[in-house]
Amino acid sequence: MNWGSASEFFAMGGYGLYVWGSFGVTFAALLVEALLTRKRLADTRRLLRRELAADREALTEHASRRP
Amino acid sequence: MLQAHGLACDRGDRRLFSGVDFAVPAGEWLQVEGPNGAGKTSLLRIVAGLAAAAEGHLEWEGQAVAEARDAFNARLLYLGHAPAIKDDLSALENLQIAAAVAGRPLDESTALAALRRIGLGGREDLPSRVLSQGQKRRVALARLLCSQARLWILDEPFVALDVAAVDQLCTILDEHLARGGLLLFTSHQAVHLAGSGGSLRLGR
Amino acid sequence: MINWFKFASPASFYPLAGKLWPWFAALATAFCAAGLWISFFVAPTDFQQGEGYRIIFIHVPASWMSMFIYCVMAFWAAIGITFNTRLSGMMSAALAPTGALFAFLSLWTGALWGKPMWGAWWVWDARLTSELILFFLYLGYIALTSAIDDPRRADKAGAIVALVGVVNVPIIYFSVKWWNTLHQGASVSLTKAPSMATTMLWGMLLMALAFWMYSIAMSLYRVRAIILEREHHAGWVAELPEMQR
Amino acid sequence: MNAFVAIVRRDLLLAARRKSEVLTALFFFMIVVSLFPLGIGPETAMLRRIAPGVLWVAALLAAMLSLNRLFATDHQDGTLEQMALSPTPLAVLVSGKVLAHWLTSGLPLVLLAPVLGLQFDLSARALGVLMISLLLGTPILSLIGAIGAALTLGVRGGGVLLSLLVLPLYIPALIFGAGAVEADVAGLGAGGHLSLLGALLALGVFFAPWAATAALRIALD
Repeated sequence: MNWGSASEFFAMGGYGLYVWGSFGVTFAALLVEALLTRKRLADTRRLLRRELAADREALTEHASRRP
Repeated sequence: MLQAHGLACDRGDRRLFSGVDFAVPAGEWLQVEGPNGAGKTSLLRIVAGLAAAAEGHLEWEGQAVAEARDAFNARLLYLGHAPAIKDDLSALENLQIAAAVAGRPLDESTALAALRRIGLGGREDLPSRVLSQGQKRRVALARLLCSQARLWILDEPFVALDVAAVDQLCTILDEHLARGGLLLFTSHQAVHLAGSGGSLRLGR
Repeated sequence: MINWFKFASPASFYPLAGKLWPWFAALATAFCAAGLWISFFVAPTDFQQGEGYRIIFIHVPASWMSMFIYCVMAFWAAIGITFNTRLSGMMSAALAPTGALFAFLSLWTGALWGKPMWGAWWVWDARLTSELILFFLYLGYIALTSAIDDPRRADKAGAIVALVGVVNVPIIYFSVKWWNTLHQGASVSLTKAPSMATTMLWGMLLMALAFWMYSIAMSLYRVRAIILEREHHAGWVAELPEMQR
Repeated sequence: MNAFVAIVRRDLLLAARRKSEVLTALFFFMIVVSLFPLGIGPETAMLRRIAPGVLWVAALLAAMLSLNRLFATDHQDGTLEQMALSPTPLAVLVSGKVLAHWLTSGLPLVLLAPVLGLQFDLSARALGVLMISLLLGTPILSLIGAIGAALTLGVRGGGVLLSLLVLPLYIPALIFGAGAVEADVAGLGAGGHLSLLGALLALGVFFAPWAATAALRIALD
């Protein structure tokens, strides 16, 4: 074990800013990318669902107008 | 003999046409008809090999075109919407360079004779910039006169031409057909050509 | 023989990717946990660079991934050009943002490593400079493909960019290295710096595996979005279970 | 071969009728190079040090200016279609266009560079090396540029995109080209740099027309 205490761990021997800046930004960026992509897929799905619902409505209306 | 089997074309995610079959025997013409946006130009570009068909294939003299593209190109003359005329070059230079690119260099006297016949006598050396729209089309049509190609593919060849020029073009096309040439073209107006031919309707 | 072309159709790849990505995401998390454990608790303090050297546990894997992803993009590009499959273009498009992100992270962590070690945020070191150019190549790919409206055309143009780029990457790397030695630049290199202990190698390897799995999961996930965006008129999309409501 | 000659002749003829375009790029080159001493100061030792880099970067930017129009006008007026339908392979005709582009935009830079090098107090020997490096390097710029020009044909914001795509790929040519002059000034001998530049050129001649042709076919489809 390298660290005596939590504060020692966070200080990183004086390099805390650089080490945590690297690790923090890296994982934050990966997380943001994942979230953005999830939003992209969700948005696309919602758009398609709406499109399909509109299509179905138009279809049923068309069918009901026929005698 | 040019044959098409089950050609289909996509534009974006929309299918323009599908299952297009036709055959053009030697000495005959085929007019492609249809409303705007039916894919007439796309069909001609597919046949010329400028665009890829989504489905189907073409045969020239019984051989698949895709397998002998260069040999097919040597027998093909295509005139599209854009006349392929450089504004800074004269009619004569335009004609000679176009012929050289098409693999059949022209000597000056032949080129001059063609330009004179198409009605551009005396304007051969003017920069094409000063020519009218119809005159530029005529420079492009002069390529037909010098062409040895068997298959002509013409996209709206009658556009921007006056009555005299339309008659003249019809004569040129008739001569080509009489020599056993093939012609594939689009036109919005009814065209009276000698010899036999047919029409292909795109769009519902 | 397995019919690979069956999976090459977007309609069958969409559900397959949906089934696969959680597994890769789980693997990424597991490797990441192990890699972080090694990089912070097992790997000893470096006697020259102190704790600051721990940045290489993400810097080096991020650089590896950015180069590797570009090669994979070029691979899909070559497949797309030879077999004219639709899916390969979509895979390239799905990989590009992740690759660009790793290139950026490599530059970012490189700068944060360089400041305490070299005393400057940026040094014209051969590796960092090549990485910067690789980042530009990614940006060029993304800019070109997003400027073309027709996705099929965008895929094909992107494929050419990726292939031209992959031919150039070694040339660029070599030329930058040559340039660097001519100018007697910083001779300390990040990876060569300390005599590499096996534990450190393990840490880097595990983090690289984590990033690798993450990239696979991410590209599978993103390709699902791309497939839906492009195939929205196809009949199979309307029959997907998530579309019924 | 006839078609190749016809394309080269046509593009040279067009450039001769539109002299202003060629001259603009040359003026641009001269002005950019002359701006550096004004921005940095007239110390000859400093100028001699930065001269190879400045001249090369300026040449690179000047060669980019005309890339936009390399295929764009042919695309607009339909000439490109006719080239694609020629029995001569399109890659050969594209090579012809690249050659003409180099003759009108690269070669003038090569000839002008020594004059501008005098502003930076380069020795006659260094000027010679500069000319050779530009002679080998500017065709690479035209070749790689042709790929970029073909890819951005008919694309929104093509001009800026073109530089974004092409400039990173120019880096090896820049490094070896400017490096050759620097190495010579430093007394290290420019042979290594120049032969690497030659190797790049050979690679480009072999590879670039093919890639540009593939990109043009996409633009036509």
